[in-house]
Amino acid sequence: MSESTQLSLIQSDPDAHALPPVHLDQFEGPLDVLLHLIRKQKLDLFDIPIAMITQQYLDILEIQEDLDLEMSGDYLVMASSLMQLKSRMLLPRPETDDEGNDIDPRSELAAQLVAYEQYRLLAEELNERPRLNRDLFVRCIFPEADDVERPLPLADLDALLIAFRAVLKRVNREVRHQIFTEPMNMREQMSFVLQRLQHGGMPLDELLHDSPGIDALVTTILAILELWRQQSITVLQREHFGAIMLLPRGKEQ
Amino acid sequence: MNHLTAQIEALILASDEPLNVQKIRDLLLGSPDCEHVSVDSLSANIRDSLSELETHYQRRGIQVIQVGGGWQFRTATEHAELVQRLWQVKAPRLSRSALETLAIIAYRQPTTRAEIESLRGVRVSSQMIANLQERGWIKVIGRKEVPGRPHLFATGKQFLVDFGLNGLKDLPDSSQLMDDDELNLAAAQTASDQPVAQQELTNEEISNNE
Amino acid sequence: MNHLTAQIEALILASDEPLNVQKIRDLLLGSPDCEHVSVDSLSANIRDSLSELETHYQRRGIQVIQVGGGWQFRTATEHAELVQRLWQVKAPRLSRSALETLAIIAYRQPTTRAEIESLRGVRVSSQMIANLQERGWIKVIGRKEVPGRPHLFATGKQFLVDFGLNGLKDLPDSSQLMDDDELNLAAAQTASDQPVAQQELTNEEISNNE
Repeated sequence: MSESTQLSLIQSDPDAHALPPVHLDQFEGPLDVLLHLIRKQKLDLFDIPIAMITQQYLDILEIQEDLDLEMSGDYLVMASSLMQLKSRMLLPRPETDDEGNDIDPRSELAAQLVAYEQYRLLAEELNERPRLNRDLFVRCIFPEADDVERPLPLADLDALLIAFRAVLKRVNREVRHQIFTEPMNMREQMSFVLQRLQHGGMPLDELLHDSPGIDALVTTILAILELWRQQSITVLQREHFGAIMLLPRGKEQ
Repeated sequence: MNHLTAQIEALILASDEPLNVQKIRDLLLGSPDCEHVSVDSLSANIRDSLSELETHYQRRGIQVIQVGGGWQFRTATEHAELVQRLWQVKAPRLSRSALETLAIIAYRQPTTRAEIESLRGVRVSSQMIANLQERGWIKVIGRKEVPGRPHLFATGKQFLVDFGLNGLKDLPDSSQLMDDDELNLAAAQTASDQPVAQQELTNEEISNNE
Repeated sequence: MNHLTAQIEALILASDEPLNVQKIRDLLLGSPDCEHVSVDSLSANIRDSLSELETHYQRRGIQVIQVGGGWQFRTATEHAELVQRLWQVKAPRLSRSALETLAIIAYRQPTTRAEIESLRGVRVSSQMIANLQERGWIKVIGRKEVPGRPHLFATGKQFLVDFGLNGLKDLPDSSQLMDDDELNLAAAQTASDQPVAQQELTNEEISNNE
């Protein structure tokens, strides 16, 4: 094959670069991008101008600034398949199957695109269905008649987690981040310390006495510092090397 | 049935506490239907709708009645035994609001009601706090030294027992629950000519209008 | 309104989950009213009552509808915005990737992650699968007996409930879906090696499910 043929195949269409730039964030993968290109230009899915589409596809990949490796893998695989397809199209002799029929190298891609497009459409239809807690709601308070004695609700850890996650999703990411980095133990220990101090002050030694192990000690100290910072407790030392007293707020004198 | 009455009927069903006239009015005042209605006449209309609902449900299996200053759907008293049987087969689920409140207290303790409300974006009813306390799942462990000295809530011992936890450290790490997929979505919400993306934008717009 | 219909109305309101005919019947069979009623005629009467309720609520603010094989009270969709304001909560939004994955699982179930990935042309994140599982929309129903023994995914009951489907047959019409044979025919007179291999796998999977 001459170089000029190749060149003409690659640059066969002056419109190849004329599409408005798109960002990959808007797409759900290489098939989504290809469908966009094909539908936008009203091309025939079963007769895709491979050279042109490949060029447009590569153009899109090229302008992405922050293509992360994880995501780019799928796109690059498609790029290489497209280029392979293009080269197969250039073969002088068409490929044939066992029975001698011509094989269109694009058929596999076309089938993939049609299948994907169908599911994309079904996903849209699914999204448009009235959805519980988005479009309609169920009753929320237990509708007890006066005589009904209602059993206590069951504890359900999964439900609790899902609920917490729902809350996290609603608040902004900053708060979310804050929550994640907070060590659970310290929260527990903060509650513990506050509880111990509920009825008055207590020397630090005595409180630490209840914390077995280095980890527990450190956590307790951190919890005390955090409570102090929040001004929920006061820490007092009346003389050098004297006993350190922890006091709940409002009882310090 | 007029539109207002239908709206109120829907609100009463979906609410997690009995709804009073004022709350209903505040909710409706934000809606486009009520732009040119005066507060007083809206309140009067709401009262009319409520008594229409009360009358309508008088002879049915469920009723709209006023309890604790608000309106609520209840099963008719005569079906108490039947409903009781239903609940024996299946213990009730915690309401979403109770679960969320409990979850926030568990993960952020000690915490105040104001903090719970700011995280949930909704007012927390005293009734619900009382229910969780009664169950032994939460308790007041002190006061926060800020203006108003609000109660500080923490989980109680019964919470660990009922949820099968040895200690709070056994609560699953909330970061495991993150869903990068949905995080990424925010970035993908830029305008695009893709129909699905438009779809999502529209939904977002709807929810932003609240 | 007859007594039976009133009873059923009360039960549906009281239940946390959609109630099906059988459950209603079992609850009623224990009651003294139904001592001398045959099971069959009771079931028929329940069905009559349910359709009476469905009709009665058709034009109101709340509705009695059938989802996931059971009956439930729900607010009418036209009040969605108002009720969202009550909750001050953004409607949960689904990413396109989650929706596409869910659609593929719904229409091709049981299916494997590899098949979803090959249909979508992208890797599917474990987080997203976990998220769909957590919502109860999908679940693992076994393993496929091929190398690696991958999980087989199907939709869960909550999928029907949340999307307002009575059963999988109520999914938006998939008849316009070309089946795999048609796809290949349309794509080419003859198939190339690679897709045929994939093709057969898929068909095998389908027939295995039957």
